[in-house]
Amino acid sequence: MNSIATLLALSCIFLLGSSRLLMSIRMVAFQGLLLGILPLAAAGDGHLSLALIFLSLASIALKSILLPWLLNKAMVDSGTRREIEPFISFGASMLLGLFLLAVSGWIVDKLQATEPVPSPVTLIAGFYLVFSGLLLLITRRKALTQTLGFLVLENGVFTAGLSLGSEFSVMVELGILLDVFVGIFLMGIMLFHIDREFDHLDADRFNELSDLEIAASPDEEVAE
Amino acid sequence: MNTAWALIILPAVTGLCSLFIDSERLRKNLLVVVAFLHLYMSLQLCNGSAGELDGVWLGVDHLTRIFLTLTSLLFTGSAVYSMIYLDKHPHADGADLAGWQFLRNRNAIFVACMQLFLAAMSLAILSMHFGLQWIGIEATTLASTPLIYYHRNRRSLEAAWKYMIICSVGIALALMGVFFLAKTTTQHVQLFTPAGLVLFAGYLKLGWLKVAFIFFLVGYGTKMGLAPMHTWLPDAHSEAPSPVSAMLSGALLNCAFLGILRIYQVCVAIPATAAFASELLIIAGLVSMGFSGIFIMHQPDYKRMLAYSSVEHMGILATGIGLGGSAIAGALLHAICHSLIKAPMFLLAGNILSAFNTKKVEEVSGLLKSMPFTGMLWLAGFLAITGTPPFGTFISEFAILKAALQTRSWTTAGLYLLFLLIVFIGMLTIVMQMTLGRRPDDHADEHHHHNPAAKDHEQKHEKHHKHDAASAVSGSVIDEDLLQIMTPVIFLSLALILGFYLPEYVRQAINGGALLLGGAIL
Amino acid sequence: MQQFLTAILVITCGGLLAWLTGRLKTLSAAVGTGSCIGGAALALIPVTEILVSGGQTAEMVFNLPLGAATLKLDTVSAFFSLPVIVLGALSAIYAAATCHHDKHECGGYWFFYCLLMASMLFLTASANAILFLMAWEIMSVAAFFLIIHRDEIASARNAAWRFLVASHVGTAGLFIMFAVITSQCGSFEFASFIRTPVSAETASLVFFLALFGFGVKVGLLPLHVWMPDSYAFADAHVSAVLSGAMSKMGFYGLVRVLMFLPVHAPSWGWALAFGGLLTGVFALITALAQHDLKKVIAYSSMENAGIIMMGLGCAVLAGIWKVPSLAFAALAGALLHVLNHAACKGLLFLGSGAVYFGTGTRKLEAMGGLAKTMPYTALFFGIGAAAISGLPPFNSFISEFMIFLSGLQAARLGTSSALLLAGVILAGLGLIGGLAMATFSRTFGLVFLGASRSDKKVEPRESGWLARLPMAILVLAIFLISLFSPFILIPVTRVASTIAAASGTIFTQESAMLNIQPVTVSAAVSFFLALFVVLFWLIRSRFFSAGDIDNRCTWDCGFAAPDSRIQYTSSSFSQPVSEVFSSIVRPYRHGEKVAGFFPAHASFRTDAPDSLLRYLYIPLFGLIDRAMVPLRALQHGRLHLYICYLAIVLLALLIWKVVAA
Amino acid sequence: MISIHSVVFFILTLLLAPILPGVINKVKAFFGGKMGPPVLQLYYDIAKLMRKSATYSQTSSLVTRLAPVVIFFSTLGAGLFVPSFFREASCRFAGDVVLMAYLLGIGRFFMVIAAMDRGSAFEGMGASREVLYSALAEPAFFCGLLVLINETGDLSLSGIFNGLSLELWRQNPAIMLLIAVSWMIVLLTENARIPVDDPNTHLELTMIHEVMILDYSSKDLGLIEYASALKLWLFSSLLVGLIISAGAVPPYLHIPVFLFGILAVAVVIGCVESTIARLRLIHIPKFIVGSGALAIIALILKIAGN
Repeated sequence: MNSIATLLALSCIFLLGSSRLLMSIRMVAFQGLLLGILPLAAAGDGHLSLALIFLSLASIALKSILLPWLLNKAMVDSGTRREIEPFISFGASMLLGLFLLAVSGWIVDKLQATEPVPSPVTLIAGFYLVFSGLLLLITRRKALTQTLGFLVLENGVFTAGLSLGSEFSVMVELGILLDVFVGIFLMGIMLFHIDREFDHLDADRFNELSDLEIAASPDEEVAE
Repeated sequence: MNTAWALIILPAVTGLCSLFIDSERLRKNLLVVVAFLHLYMSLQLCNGSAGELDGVWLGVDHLTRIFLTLTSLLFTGSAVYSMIYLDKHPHADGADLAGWQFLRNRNAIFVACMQLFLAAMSLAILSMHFGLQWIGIEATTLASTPLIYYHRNRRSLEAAWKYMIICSVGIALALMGVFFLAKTTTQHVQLFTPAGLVLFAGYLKLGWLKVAFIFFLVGYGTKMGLAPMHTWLPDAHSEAPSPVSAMLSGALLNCAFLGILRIYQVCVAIPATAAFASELLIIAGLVSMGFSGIFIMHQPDYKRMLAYSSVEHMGILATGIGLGGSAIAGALLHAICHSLIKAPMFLLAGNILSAFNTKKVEEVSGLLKSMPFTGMLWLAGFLAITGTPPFGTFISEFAILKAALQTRSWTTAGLYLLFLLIVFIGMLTIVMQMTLGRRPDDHADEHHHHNPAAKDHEQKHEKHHKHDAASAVSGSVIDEDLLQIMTPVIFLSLALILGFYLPEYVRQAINGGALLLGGAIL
Repeated sequence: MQQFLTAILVITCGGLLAWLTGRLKTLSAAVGTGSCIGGAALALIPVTEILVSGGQTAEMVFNLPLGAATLKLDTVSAFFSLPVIVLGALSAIYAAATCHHDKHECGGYWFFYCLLMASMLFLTASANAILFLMAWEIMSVAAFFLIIHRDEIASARNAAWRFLVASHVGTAGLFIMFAVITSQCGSFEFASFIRTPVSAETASLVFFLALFGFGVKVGLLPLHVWMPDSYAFADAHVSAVLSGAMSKMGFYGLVRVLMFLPVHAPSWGWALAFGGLLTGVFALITALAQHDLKKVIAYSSMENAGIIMMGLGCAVLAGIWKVPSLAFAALAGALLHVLNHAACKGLLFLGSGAVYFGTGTRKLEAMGGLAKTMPYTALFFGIGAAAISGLPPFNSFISEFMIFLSGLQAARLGTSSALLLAGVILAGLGLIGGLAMATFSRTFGLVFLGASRSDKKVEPRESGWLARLPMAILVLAIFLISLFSPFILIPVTRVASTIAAASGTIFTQESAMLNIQPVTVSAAVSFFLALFVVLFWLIRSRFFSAGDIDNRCTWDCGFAAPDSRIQYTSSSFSQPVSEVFSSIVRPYRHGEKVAGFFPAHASFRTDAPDSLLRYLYIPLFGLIDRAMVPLRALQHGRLHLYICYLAIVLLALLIWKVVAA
Repeated sequence: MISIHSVVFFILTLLLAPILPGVINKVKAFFGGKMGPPVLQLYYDIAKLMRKSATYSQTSSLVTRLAPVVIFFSTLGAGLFVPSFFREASCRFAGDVVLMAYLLGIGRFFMVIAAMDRGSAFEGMGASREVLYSALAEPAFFCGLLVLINETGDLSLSGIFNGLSLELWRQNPAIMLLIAVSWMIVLLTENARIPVDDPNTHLELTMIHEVMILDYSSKDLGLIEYASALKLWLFSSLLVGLIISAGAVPPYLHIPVFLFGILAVAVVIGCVESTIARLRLIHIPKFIVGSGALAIIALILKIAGN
């Protein structure tokens, strides 16, 4: 189980570093795969319920096949290949990623001080995925990469959930999966629209809506 | 119980169906019928036995009563309004979305998503199970994004994208919160509901509970529009079609608020976490009120102004809940009044927008003369939303202030009043600019009235006076449709009635809710 | 009580009806006026009963969201509802008489007028914090809508804006005040306020909050900025009600709060006395520099508020020093002045309205000689002017005399603080009286006497009999009050003793007589003198035989062809005063220097906008605005940073609450 | 309240009042080394004016005709309360001083509006100065008065001035002196004497009182002249009452001492007028406010005293 968590963390560092969208998508798909087998590993010795297997298969199908395919299609249609230089350079964001790893380690350590958790490493990985997902969302310019970032974030949340060993009934888990799927699906559709409206996928260039301009100074200014 | 499920499933099914209905009229009628059906059923459900139903998944307690009734009331209102709204926007085919034929007709999507939105909100409100509730709240985001993108232009696309991303991130964090919350209890929870956890209150692990609350606050707070996570709110509200903005501000924010209330319900059961949660809520509330004050001053766009006012009121709610005691009942009452007032305000904004087709404040003036009803209601709504008696907001705000002073938290009370004042001044300036003065068509000499350089503008008034009075009465009046006016009138008069008379049903619900949240009755 | 409520109901419903019938001007005017008069008549019955027979008070209990609420009509509320009733009805008549001048649609106007009147009546009757605040806010809002009636005028909008903001700020003060009291005693009922003892600090906090909140309405010195413009831009009858009745509600509130707090502190009395003094003096020296007829009158109502406040302050101090006769003189004087001011101010505003409709302007520079064309208005306004300057034999003299009397008694008291108080009151009232005389002799002279200064040749016309009727009634009231002052003082005494009793001061018979007797004498003496004047005036013509009188042009030191342009103007009249107080008034001077031997064209004009507005409020608000602008950059529209906020908040909370803890 | 005795003295006052201006003019003539008009000149003038025919400006209205009557009677009324010859005034009650001040006030009010009634360039000028200066003079008068009230403990003018005694001068001369000086200034202001105003300048631009009555003639003018003479007498008798306190004079000497005192005041005014030049207009307010300052200092001394 810890090994899977480690793999997840490494994949994140890779994501932070890579500039090629295709590679990033593949990496996220790989994360999905890992996440799919994580619950099986968590359940560990023997008592694998049918529901558990079904769930993990479903999540693998969604996260490592369907969604990557969708994003891939979006990427191809928009004809963007690689991420342009982000707000924070790739090297820097990798370093930042390492720092975040440390932070999440720290937090988990503090949390453990009060209540022990089954597998701290996985929890660390979970926090780390969440943080690096946020980092991707914050630093990357392409809307596509932001979608990836969001996926990473979700993966992080799931990892954390698994590490805490707090799983709900199948219905809830399925519902959660469905939500995530529809969410990413919608994002995918919007990516097409963005591509058509703006013919670029640079989210950092959407800032038409802001409160920077100010209304004409109102009545109280009028001199008597 | 079946009613409860029906409340969720009915709109979902009809919504999906209406994607494939071709006739515009049929779709619209379906929407209204579903709305009234939903209202009827939810009233029945709420009038039913008090306390929880079996309450493992869905349940009805006093908080549910308040928010469910409110939501389906508002939905009915904006459904009726959107009849005429859709008439004003004849259905135009959007360009095909990567080959999905059934996603072409934007009005079909509008009607469908409205109902899905309703379903999602009903789920979010009715569900007692934290996980189920999370699903509901996430679903509201998914259902409402296409609604925000109704106009199919760059601005609405940008707004929708920001809404989607920010809210999804927030909600994802909330999910993490849910996991942590699950961790607080002994391994396998039978009853993962507020009531269930309160039963275990003694055994809960405080550390995890605190972490969970933080994640809930940040996650659902994003959706609820607490500053500084509110950033999606003004964009979405200003770009969405008016009936949708009304729903977003009047109903959706409440759902997220309920999400926070649910975990707060658990927190107050334990003194240590109660203090912790209250502190965070008060801080979040005051920060939100301050933010909205800053942005309402000189706000050039009147729909954004309303949006920021929603941020302010969410702040008031958070502060009220945080203060505890009788402030909680006050906050609940305030939530009701805010929804009843803010929704009609957005609908009126829709009227103004369709008449003047601009969202700029300085391009609108003389409403009282050009659209007498809308203008009068707009003023009334302004007075109501700023807590002027005899509207209900006055009672609730005063109750919160009283509680603040009772708990000797002077700074909170002071800041609270200060921010209320700033918002009032900002909105007053804008609303006066819009409702008073001449109509834009005879704006010509307005400017050299305004001209501050004119030393003796008093004298000018004397000169202009006669002609002004003449031009004020002459000129055409933009006709207002009954449907455009009816809904705001009804909602505002409800808010007015709440000012001096609380129906027993409402009073019970509020007091019950307050007790659930460890507060005192009104 | 039922009667009183019915009156309120009648007025409100009449207003609604008037609104609905707004299209038909005369009908809605008739409905509005009718309801106002009918309501006033209905309300007058219980009020007079309570004031004359005294004692019995009526109660009635409501159910509000925040618990039961009491409506109660006791002597104090009855007394303060008098100006509302009288002015409300009279101004309604005036409005009906002049509404044909108004090109606007008047239905809503009538509604808000009635609402204003009804809310003020309700305010006086409400014995519960929530009801009080409700009535208070409705009153302000109704007044706001009345002020923006002429909303095409930018300055009218500014005035209304300033009014509503100011009254909202004030109300915020009242919010805190009532919240503080209620958090002390748990209930919103006034009765329970009186019962619960509060610590000295809380009491002072409450009082000063009240002074702030109600001070806004009465026009206490730094809080008066809304007043002049609002009164100037509202219609005459509205200004009459605002100044004569609404601002008095502030005093009602102040008196109530004083009754809540059994133990008074000297600092309150001093604050009231000095605040009143400064208010009065500032108001008058600003009024003397105004060129807008209604602004002059508006500032004068601020001045009278000052006088009343001085009286109240003196009463508070006397109560603390346990000198009933002194307290009585001050309190009764202040209360009587409330009535007197209402009468005079109503008369003056209605007169100014008549002048406005006659000449189409409010500018003093463009008036003069109206006495010939509008004799009645001139007569009424003249009486009003003399009365409000506190000259005998008119009514304001009686009340000011009583406050003077309190000052004299304080002087006799001998303690240092008493001497100081006496100095404030005597010297202050002396100065205020003199300046008031200056202000109103100037105003009356400029408007009605001399020759017309306006260059347009339209003949000003006297207003109709219906518009003159209310003024005539008010003149009558002025004379009755001063002629029968001893009898008027009986109910006033009753009210005063109710108020004083709350703080433990009991007025004995002689302590009252001690003050009433001189009042009677001075009233009698001044009336005899007036009688002599009249008699002499009647026989005056006997002294001149037929050929004895001839009329020439004014002897301007030999200037052959005097015309209206050589008259003294309002600017030139106010010049010496503005000169002396230039540090406070700071008038703008416009106009070019006269140059050369044969100067061609030259003009000179001054105007003096309120210096507090110019030097305090406008800069302050500008500062706040500028402070807020940079913060707006937070909503810059960049998605990435928005998410960054989210992350930062999350991390911050985690580290603050979990890791650090 | 009213006794025959006091009425007699009141009538005496009314009869003697017009002497004072005569005396002042004599003194000024003496300083100028001239004969000067006879002391009774004002009697002659009034008698003559009563016989003359009247001229009114066409712009003037009733106010012009009414004003003299009001001024006359209000001054007369004020006289009812001022004790002269160290005796009870003909009418006294608590706070009568206020009534006196305000009666003079209403006279001034009519004087001013009458001045504005003719719409002349100069009379308005006088009016605008008059109102300001009199307003500034009020506080000085009242401050002085309340110190005296504090000393004597009576609220009516008669009571106050009969209560005065040399004791006060002995105990705190500074206070009394300050009051006396400030009241002297008030007197000069209220009665339009140099250095505030020059009754017989020939330049209307600098006049105050005289310019307001430019347009009056005949009986009206007579009434006004008499009223102002009476006013001068009233103020002087207050001053006399203050300086020569009633307590110090044995009853049988009351009349001669009082007459001496009031003539002395007239002489002093005369000396002042013939030695001091008229102040420039911009300085006059300071002069008057100065009198107020003196009175206030007196008050402060008093407060510090006890």
